[in-house]
Order: sequence, then C-alpha cells, then structure tokens
Amino acid sequence: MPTAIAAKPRKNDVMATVEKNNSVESVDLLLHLYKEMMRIRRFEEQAFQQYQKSAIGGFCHLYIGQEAVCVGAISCLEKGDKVLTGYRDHGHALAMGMSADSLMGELFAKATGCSKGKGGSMHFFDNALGMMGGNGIVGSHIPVATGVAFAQKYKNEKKVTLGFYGDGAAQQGAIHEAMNIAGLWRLPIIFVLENNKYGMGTSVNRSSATKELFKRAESYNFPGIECDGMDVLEVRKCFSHAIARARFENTPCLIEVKTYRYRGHSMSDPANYRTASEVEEKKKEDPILMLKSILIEHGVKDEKLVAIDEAADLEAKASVEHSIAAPEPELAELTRDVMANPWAPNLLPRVEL
Amino acid sequence: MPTAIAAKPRKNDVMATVEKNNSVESVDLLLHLYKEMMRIRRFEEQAFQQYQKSAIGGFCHLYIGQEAVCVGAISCLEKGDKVLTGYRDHGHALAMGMSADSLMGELFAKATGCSKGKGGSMHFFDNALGMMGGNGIVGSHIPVATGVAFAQKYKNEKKVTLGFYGDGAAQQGAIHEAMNIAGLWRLPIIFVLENNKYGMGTSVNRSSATKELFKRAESYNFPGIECDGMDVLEVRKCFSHAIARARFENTPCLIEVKTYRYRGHSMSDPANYRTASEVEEKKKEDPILMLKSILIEHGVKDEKLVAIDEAADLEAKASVEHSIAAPEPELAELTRDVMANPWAPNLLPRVEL
Amino acid sequence: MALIEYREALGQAIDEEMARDDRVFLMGEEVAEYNGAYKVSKGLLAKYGPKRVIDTPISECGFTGIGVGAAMHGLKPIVEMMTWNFALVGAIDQIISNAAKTLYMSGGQFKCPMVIRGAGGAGGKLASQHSQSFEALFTHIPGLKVAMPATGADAKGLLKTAIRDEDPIIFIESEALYGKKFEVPDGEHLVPFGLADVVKEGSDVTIIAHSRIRHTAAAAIEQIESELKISCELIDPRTLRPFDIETIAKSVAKTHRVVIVEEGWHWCGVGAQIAESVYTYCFDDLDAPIVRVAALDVPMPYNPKLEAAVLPSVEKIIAAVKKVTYK
Amino acid sequence: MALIEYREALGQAIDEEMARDDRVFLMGEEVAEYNGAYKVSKGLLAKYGPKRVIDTPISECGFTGIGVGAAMHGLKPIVEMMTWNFALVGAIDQIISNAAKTLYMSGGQFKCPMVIRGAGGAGGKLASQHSQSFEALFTHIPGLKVAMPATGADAKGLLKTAIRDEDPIIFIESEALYGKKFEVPDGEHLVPFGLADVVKEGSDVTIIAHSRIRHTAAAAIEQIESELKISCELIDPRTLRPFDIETIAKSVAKTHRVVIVEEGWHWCGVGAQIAESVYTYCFDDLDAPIVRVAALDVPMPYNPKLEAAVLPSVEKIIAAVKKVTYK
Ligand SMILES: Cc1ncc(C[n+]2csc(CCOP(=O)(O)OP(=O)(O)O)c2C)c(N)n1
Ligand SMILES: Cc1ncc(C[n+]2csc(CCOP(=O)(O)OP(=O)(O)O)c2C)c(N)n1
Ligand SMILES: [Mg+2]
Ligand SMILES: [Mg+2]
Repeated sequence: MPTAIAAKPRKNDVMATVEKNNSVESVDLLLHLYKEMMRIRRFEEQAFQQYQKSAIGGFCHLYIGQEAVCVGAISCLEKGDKVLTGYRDHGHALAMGMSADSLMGELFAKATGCSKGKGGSMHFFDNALGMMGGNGIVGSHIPVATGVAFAQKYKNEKKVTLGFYGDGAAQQGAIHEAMNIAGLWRLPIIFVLENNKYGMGTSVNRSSATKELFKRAESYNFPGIECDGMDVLEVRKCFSHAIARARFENTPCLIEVKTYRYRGHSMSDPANYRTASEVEEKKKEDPILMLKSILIEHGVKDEKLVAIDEAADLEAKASVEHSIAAPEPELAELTRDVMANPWAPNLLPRVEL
Repeated sequence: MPTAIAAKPRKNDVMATVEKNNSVESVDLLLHLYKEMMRIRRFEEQAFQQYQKSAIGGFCHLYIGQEAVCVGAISCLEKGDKVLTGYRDHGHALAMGMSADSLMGELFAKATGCSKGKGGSMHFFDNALGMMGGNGIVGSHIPVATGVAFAQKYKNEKKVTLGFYGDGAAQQGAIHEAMNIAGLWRLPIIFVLENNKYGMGTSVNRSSATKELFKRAESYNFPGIECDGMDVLEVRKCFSHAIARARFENTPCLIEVKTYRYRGHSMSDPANYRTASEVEEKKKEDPILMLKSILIEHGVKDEKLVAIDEAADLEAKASVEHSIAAPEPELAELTRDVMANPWAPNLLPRVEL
Repeated sequence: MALIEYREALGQAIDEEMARDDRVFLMGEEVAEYNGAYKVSKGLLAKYGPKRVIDTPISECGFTGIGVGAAMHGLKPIVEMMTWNFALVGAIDQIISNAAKTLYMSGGQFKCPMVIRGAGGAGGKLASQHSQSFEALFTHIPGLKVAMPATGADAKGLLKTAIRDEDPIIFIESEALYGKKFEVPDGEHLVPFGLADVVKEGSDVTIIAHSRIRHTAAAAIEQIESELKISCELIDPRTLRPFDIETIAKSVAKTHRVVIVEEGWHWCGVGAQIAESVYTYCFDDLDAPIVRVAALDVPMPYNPKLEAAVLPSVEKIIAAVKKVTYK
Repeated sequence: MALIEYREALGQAIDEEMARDDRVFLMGEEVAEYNGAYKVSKGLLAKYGPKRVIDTPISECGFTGIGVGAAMHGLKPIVEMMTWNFALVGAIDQIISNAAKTLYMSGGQFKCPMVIRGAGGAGGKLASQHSQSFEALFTHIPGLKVAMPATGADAKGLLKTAIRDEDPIIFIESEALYGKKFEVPDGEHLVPFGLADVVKEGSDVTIIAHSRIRHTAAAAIEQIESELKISCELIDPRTLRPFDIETIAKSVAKTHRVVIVEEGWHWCGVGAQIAESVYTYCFDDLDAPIVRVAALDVPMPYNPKLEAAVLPSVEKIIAAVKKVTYK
C-alpha cells in the first residue's frame, strides 16, 4: 500500500543516533560529509571564477547551497550503485568520487576532462565510479535511470540507482511514466526530487498544481518522503532507509528534498525573481555551517575543519592549474566515439576532416 | 485542497432522486438515455457486420458495453461544451448528436462521411456539434482537450470540455502534464478515464502501479471520483456535479468510470486474455438492460421500449443503405484541406495528381 | 530454407539471439501475453518467460528510456514500437537525445547497444496518424544506424546483425509485409549493414527502392521489360545509415539513368539524400535527371482510392522509367 | 527603420500582432515574468498581462498540445520552445500527429492556426543535446509550414506573417543571432512565405543559405570576390516549406553552379532536398555537381575548436566555391 511519510526534520533523533554510536567512526563519517560538501563548495567557487574569466564556456549551473542533498544521499551508497542527474551535476560527480581535475578539465574542454572535453558542464560521466551523467534534457534522464535500476534487478546485483531531478522537471511526463513502471515492476530506484523552489525563474508554486510533490508517490504505489535538504544528517537518515528498502525489497521511493540554490539558475541569470532577503534567510541554514556546529559540539577542533576547508580549496585551485596546463583534445576526437562499431569509410555518411 | 471521493454505486439514492421528481420530464430523460444507448448499440452491431463484409476497412474499435459512460456524461452537457476522445469514438459521436449516416458514411470512406471519408473510424469530427475527434495516438488528445478548455476559459464562455481516454492511456506522460497544468491554471475540463479493465490485451493491473486511478487527481490538486459506468444514472450523477463545478468554478475533475467492453479491442482481436465467463458475468450488468428494468418499474410500457429499439436499429441499417449509395470523395479531395492557406502552385513541395 | 512469413523471420531472429545471449531481452506493448500486436514475438514469452519478454504500459517515452538505461548498464534491449507513429510521444527524445549521444558525450564511456524496432509505412486504410514513414527523421541523426528490410531473409539477417551490434539501431519493419511469405535461411543468417542488395541486374535504368515499395518496383519492372523493352537494375540499399553508395555507383556507371522510389513523403524524404549522393558521386555518368517516386506530400487519407493515389504504384514507377529514358 | 537586435525584432512582431488581434497569446517556459530565456518576450507581460503572456511548467508536450486545442477552438497561440532541442519530449507528437493533421482528418472542419517558435541551431559550446538543427525533421511533414529568418527584418516580417496565417507554423530562430543587430522597419512589415531573398547578386556561383549560416556565406563571399575574383549570388530561401524554387532556378540559369550551405547535419539535411530540386529543375543549366557545406555528421562536441570544425565556416565555403568552379 502507498504510504506518504512526511518526515519533518527531527534534529533530536538525528542527534540521538549520532550520540548513541558516537564512536570514532561516526565522527569520521561526519568529517567525511563535511569534507565532501566543502569540496563541492570550493569547486563551484572556482568554476564561477573561471567562468567569469571565460575560461569556461556554454552553460554552467552551480550547486552551491544544495551540497547536503547529493553528499548525504550518495554517502549512503555502496560500490556498484549508480547515479544519474540533470545538468546541475558538479556536486553529484564530486560526491561520487570523481576528481576535481577531471571535472575542471571537462569545464575547460580539455582532453583530461572526464568526457574528453566533448561533454562540458552538463555531461559529467565516470563509468568506473557509477556516475552515469550529467544530462541536459529536463526529465529525460529519469526513464534512463529507471532502466539502469531495471538492469541491476535483471542481473540480480542488489544494487540501487539514484535519479536526481528538480522541482521544475517534476512536471515532465517522462517522469510520470518512469515512476509508474518503477512502481509496477518494483525496481530498485530512488527518485530524488531536489526541490530548490525554482525552475529557472519559475517558483514551484507556479509550475506544480500540488505543494506536496512527495505525495505523488501514492499514484505509483511506493513511499513518498519529504526531507530537509539543508541538514545532511537528516538527508542520510531518509536515504539510508529508502536505499535499504530498494536494495533488499526492490521498493522504489520518491524523496522530495527541500533545498535551495544560492546562485542564479545559470551564470547568465540575475535571479530577479526572488528577493535578496529570501536568499540571506536561506543562507542562515547553510548545510555546511549546520554540520560544522554539530562537529564542534562533538569536540572536533576548529583547526581540523579549517584544514579540511583548505584541502578542498587547494584541490579546486589545483584543478584549475592542472586544466590550464592540460592539452586540448586532438581533432581526431571529433569523429571518435560517434559509433561503438563505426562503418567502413567507403560507406555514407562519411565525415571528412 | 485535493479530495478523493470514492462514490460507490448508490442505487438507492439514484432511485430516490428519480422517484423524487418522477415527473414526466424525468421519465422522458430516462427514455432519452435509453434511446441514445440503443442508437450506439445498434450502430456498432451494424459496423461490426459491415466490417465482416469488408465494406469497412482499417481499424474499427467497438464501444458495445460502454454506452452508459458517454451517454450519461454527454447528457449533462449544454450547447457549446466540447468532447474529445480516442479512436473508440463511435459512441461519443452519436451521443453528441451526430447522425448515423455521417458516421457510417465515414466508415464506408464516402464523401458523405463526417470527415469526407478522409478520417475513418478513428477520426469522427463535427464542429457544429462540438465533437472535436476521434484521435488515434493514445493519450495525445488529452493536452489538446485541455487546450480547448483553456480557450473556453480565455473567451469567458462558461463552457466545459470532456476529455475521454482509457486505462491504458492513463500511463502516458502527456496526460500527467495536461492534468498538472489544468490543476494549476484551473481549467474547465473533466478528465474522463474509461476504465474498461484492458488496454488491448493488457489488464489494467499489469499497466498501472495503482489500482485507484481516480486518486491520481490528488497529485494535481483537483477532485478525483470513482463512478459505476454500467449505471447510466450513476454516471449522470457524478458528471452533473463535476460539470457544474467546472463550469462555474473552473475546477477540473478526474472521473474514473468503471466500465467494460464486450467485444475485442479491435476487429482482429480474439480477446484470449480474458475468459468467456468474465464477459458473461459483466453482461449481466448490461447498462441498457439495467435502465430498461428501471423504466419498466416506472411503468413505461414495453412496446414503447421496443419501438425505441426498432427506431435505433432502423437508423443504423438505413445508414448502411445510405452509405452504400453514397459517392466516393473525388480525387481532388486528396489535396484539399492539407493547408488552410495553401501556397501558390509555383512553390515546392507541389502535389501533382 | 523455409517459406515463412516476414513476421516469423523477425521472430526467428529474436529467438535465436535471445538463445545466444541472455543479455538480450524484448520489451514493448503487447509483446508477451498477446504475442505481439503483429505476432512478431509469438511464442517468445512461453519460451523465455516474463523476465526476458516483457509487456509494458503504454508509455513509449518511459520504456524506451528504460531500454537506454538498461543498455548503458550492460544489457541488450530490443524495444518494440508497436508502430513508429507512436515513437513521437517522447520515445524519439530518448532515441535522439540519449541513445544517439551517450557514447559521444561521455567521451566513449557508455555504449548504448539497443534495437528499437517496429512497424513503419502505410498499413492500409489506417488514415493520417497511423500511416507514416519516419525513416527520414532518424536517418538524419548521428549516433544511430537505420535498417529497413524488404524480405524475410533480410528481416532475419539484418535483425540478427542489429541485435549483435553495439550501437542504437532504428529497425523499421513494413506493416504491410508482416503477412507476406519469403524463403528464409534456417539458423545462422547474418546480413551486414551497409551492403546494398542488387535484387535484379539490368542495363538501362537503375531503380533504387527500400522496404515494401521495392516489391512494387519489382512488379513494375516485369511490365517495363516485357512491354517497353527497357532493362532495369533493381537495388535495395537495405540500410539507410550506413548507406552503400558504391554498389549504386557501379550500377549507374552502367545504366546512366536512375529512378528512386520510397514510401515516405517526397519533400525531404530519404530519396532526396540518395539522389543528391548519386548526383555527387555519379554526376558525369548521368544522362538524365534522376526521377523520384515517393508518397504525395499530404497526410494519408482513409479512403482506399485516395490512399492508393498517395502511394507509389506500378503505374507511377513505369511513368518514371519512361521519363528518365525520355520514352 | 531602426537598428535593433534580432530578439527585439521578434518581440516587436509579437507585440504588434497581440495589439492587433486579441486572440493571439504567448505561452511557454519563462516567457512572462522572466521576460523570456532569450528575452524575446521582454516587456510583453507588463503590457498584456498574465492572461495573454503565460509562463508554463516544463511540460513541452502538455503546453504544445494546449496550444493545438486552443487553436482548434478559435485562438491564435504562439507557443515558445525555449529551444527546439526540447521539442522532442512529446511536443513533436502534438505538432506532427495533431497540429499538422487536424484540418485534413476532420475533412476541413478544424483549422489549427498556431506558431511554434524558438531557438534552433548551435548556441555555442552547449554540446550535443543543446546544439541541433531540426529543420529537416519538420520540413518533411505535410500540414506544416517552416520559416527560418536570418535577419531582424525577416524575423519581424516572417513572424508577423506567421501569426496571421491560419496554419500551424514551425518558426525556427537562430540562438546565435538573438544578440545581433539589424536594420528593422518600424511598424507594419510583412514578409510573405515562399519568397526567397536574393541577398546579393552575382554571376558565377549561386550560394543558397538560410538562417545564421547565410551570414557566414556572406563573409565568405567578400573574400572570394576580392581574392578569387569569382562573382557569387547569395540566396536565402527564408522558408523551407513552402520553398521558392523559381528564384533559385533564375539564378542558376545565370551562374550554372551551386553551393548549398546549412547549419544542420549533412546526411538527410534540407540541403539534400534543395540540391535534388535544383538538379531536377535546372539539370541542363548545371555545369558542375552541386557542392554542399553542412555540419559534419557527428553529435556536437563541447570543445570550441572541435565545435568550430563541425560547423560550416568561411574557409569551408570558400573551398566549396573553388570546388564547384574547378579552381
Ligand atoms: C526538455 C527541456 N525543457 C527545457 C529546458 C531548459 N531548462 C534547463 S534547466 C530548466 C529548469 C529546470 O528546473 P529544475 O528542474 O527545478 O532544476 P534546477 O535548475 O532547479 O536544478 C529549464 C527550463 C531543458 N533543458 N530541457
Ligand atoms: C501512442 C500510442 N501507443 C500505442 C498505440 C496502439 N494502441 C491503440 S489502442 C491501445 C490500447 C489503449 O487502451 P485504453 O487506453 O485502455 O483504451 P481502450 O482501447 O480500452 O478503449 C494501444 C496500445 C497508439 N495508438 N498510440
Ligand atoms: Mg529547481
Ligand atoms: Mg481500456
């Protein structure tokens, strides 16, 4: 039977669990989450600067403010689990373990980029790490993510797939079709709706007839959960349960994560559709600061956190240096990987360089 | 707020209301419903026979068994209201007041057909009567129906549109998108889900993750209603309320009408996916017989009902004669109405006959 | 060799490849319990079970996308479009935006080995929404391969090749041919992509035709040769992407005259590209402008007389051959 | 006349037609409060209010279908596709299955007067899913008209004509031109469909190019004429369906040589149909095979050097002119 769990932020429980097994490990875990969020924050800041210097071209959608969502969710995954997301994919790629060098290289359109400079900001992939893109057509990748989960079940892998999309994307029919099939066939997929309140300049209440998007899961006979996306521990809580259920019972789940993007939709967006105070208010809940205070409460020394921050900043800055120095893809890349099994050159169409 | 009303058949109420104002008029109304259902039943029987004789070609999807749905719903409409449906459109066209001649003529591909013999069984249209098709791509016409409702509201007409589709079609993303927009913009449309338990050979429990399709309305913030489609009075009850709400409050509504098709999906379908006994069971609830017994209870003479039946049979048979005698469209029809504003013959592409 | 229906030849190909490779599975509307809307998958559910022969909801975008994801994660999906008319409701986005581009935009990391197959062309009295030839739409797209078999043997041989291939393949069958019988090789029979079939040799005119309409061309040729004494060479490209220009160029060097026949609309049809290629590669060999015979540029009417007038016919092909030979 | 951006010229056309006919309304993603992703609709919400300038959810299939229904019931919708890449998620079904066929399959009862407009072509470093030219897909479809303006004046004049027309119109703007300035007539300015523009007269080679790439051709012509002393005539068809073959035939009768340039992929691109038409109508006038310059048949790479290598360029056009003149 469909169940809609409105999981309001339960700071206390979360703290409780953290207290309960306040082993070295769990603090290590918190430090890991802190580090990953910091890597993203610093990487995006560099991406922003390099875009301003037009070292990066095309579209560039920053993830700043939403770090807790992908870091919390992905921290619950195990090897072999997969992730697909939209074009706002820098955070997910880093959280999946991809190096800043391979991402910045891609933004710089260099041969060292994860997609050899042919994909750019919207198309980050890493087969070995389970990062399956990085997709530019809104909503279009969710059926694909559902297909990856289908294959995981077909092969009996006991692995799961996370399909991330936004509040704007939630209005696409492709997602309705994918959810119905996932519910019908019981596929190990988590539909992760990152509700950052806007799709470009359109607030979710102008794009969605319902305010409770997570309840749409009822239409597909699997659980729908609401989750505070500014609290990485709350995110972990929601996902660890849902992922276990998907992994061991093939129960799909829709998790609506309430989050917020600090920057414009893309670099060209002045974001006039919202007030500065709205943004400032949200920044008070900053996921990195929230976790920082918890860590301090747990006796973690400030220097330790500063060191993590510096390492993240170093990684990001080094990736810029690395990418500036990196080679461009050679012209032959143009015709490579168009087909896995290319046809003979005597056949048409033929690409002459 | 979304509300899901599970309106289980309430024979007694319905009878009550009929009793209550058991005026000549209301019996006349029942007789009207009886006549319309009979017209469809007899027309479809003729279509079936003529198809067997291959006087009719292409696809032909019969409506026998579902008559109460379109007759009950359309009997609640007023002039200026519109109807769109799928390819199983004979019943809706007749209920909208189209003549058997214009429909049979279309099936016979004659110039006398409602679409001049160019549309066929799946494409019945009548602009004057508000019949806006007759559409062959499953689910594709529901956004169109929503657009008609949009135009009705834009023009401040206080008119409504009924968009009929099936349990199989309900899994199409196009319908999700249309419902979300209708709920968001508050459009005067009724989404009529004719749940006849099968989409071709696939039973609804193999195509839909949820068994309560009407509840999907909650995802779009408008009411969802379940309705017994074998009882034409129950259908009227559900629709009269929903239509009034749409007309005067611009509240969309999803009405899942539980019905059943006696014949195969199309003429080529042996319907091996269901048992003969299942069909026989359903035939016991035959909407025409059910209404007949109510009419008898209300003292309507049997001869009167026989006369209605005979008139319907005559109309259908006469339409066959009429269509046999009717002329084929002339060859010039081939290039007519491709464009409303055709281009000059010196331009390309040019169609030479 | 056995004389079997086109649909059976397709079913054989799927059956043999499913037996050969358990990553191969079939998915689509009515493919399992109903044995396929056109009975191509007859018996496959019974043989391979519901894990590998899967009925889908009516969600072309959804299940085609699922095919893409499954292919990216190591399976080899065969996705049935009941007819290609239905590919427009989002499946075409999964094909063009995802299947065709994933390998390239991932820098070669994710292959998308899948076959999307189903009925194309005019089925007969099905009217405008159900009688379309969309090969021109897909043949235009880099990252795809497009095959259109005209016989049972090619149906089997090309489909087996397609299933073993590692790229996304658009496989357009002819709705009107499903019930036609052909001699089909038993067991292993592979037809490579990019190899045109010289169906019949001739010396005066080269006629290029693919899918169902190739048989209309063959019928026209019989009349032409007996009545007009014009010797025709009939060539079926079999795949439109890749396309075998060499076999055609060889023929044109001999005949110097070309007629191109297709079931799709004339304006921007694949025949335009075939013609442009022939002009480009055989310009000096051509003694007359190429003549095309294609569907008239109108939506398909239901009336059978009008429908027949829209489609290429023996008469139209004869007229084209007369025109190209200035007879 | 005023020197304004291409996007402003489009906005003017919409503004003037909305003022002229209150059945006209604009609908699409970000068209209202955001003033348009590319600012084409800037100021229209303020002027006409939310009833006629409407932000939609991200549901291309849904709102395009709503446009079709609204058109069938007497309104004149302008539906904005933020870019044509997004039309594949179901909007293409609403366009091809419904908008293009409703008049015909209803026996003439229901017109579908609507304009579906948005950005096409390569925007610049947007990679494979966001850099496509889909004119070949829509130009193939009976029941549609297709326009592709290359200048501000044509953008305004063709769009005003499109909005007044009673058929469904595919209006493909150039993403790369939105910010370019052009001299645009103030007030009433209508450019008819089916009238090619002889941009520049010349005597040795006819160059046919539409949309943005026509300016690349113009730049190439400057070099060619100064350096190679080859006189080129530049013709912009402006609409691809209907298509003005006469103006081109007149030119070819003079030049005897043709180069066709387009931003879309070569294989099955509209250039193939244009070439085939020229060969058919001007066969005896042609002294050399037509040379086409189109995008290479690969998905668009992000890297700007590779992207530039994929697209037609001044160098490629010069090479084509040399080739067609055997220089
Ligand atoms: C099918 C499609 N339509 C429109 C776009 C243009 N577009 C890119 S992002 C975007 C907004 C998406 O908003 P949301 O889903 O909330 O994700 P967010 O940007 O907030 O992360 C739009 C309209 C697109 N890329 N694809
Ligand atoms: C987009 C699309 N996909 C598939 C089909 C083929 N098809 C025609 S009717 C049908 C079943 C529809 O079932 P349902 O919606 O329940 O309507 P019913 O036939 O029961 O009235 C299918 C799959 C189609 N016409 N269009
Ligand atoms: Mg958002
Ligand atoms: Mg049904």
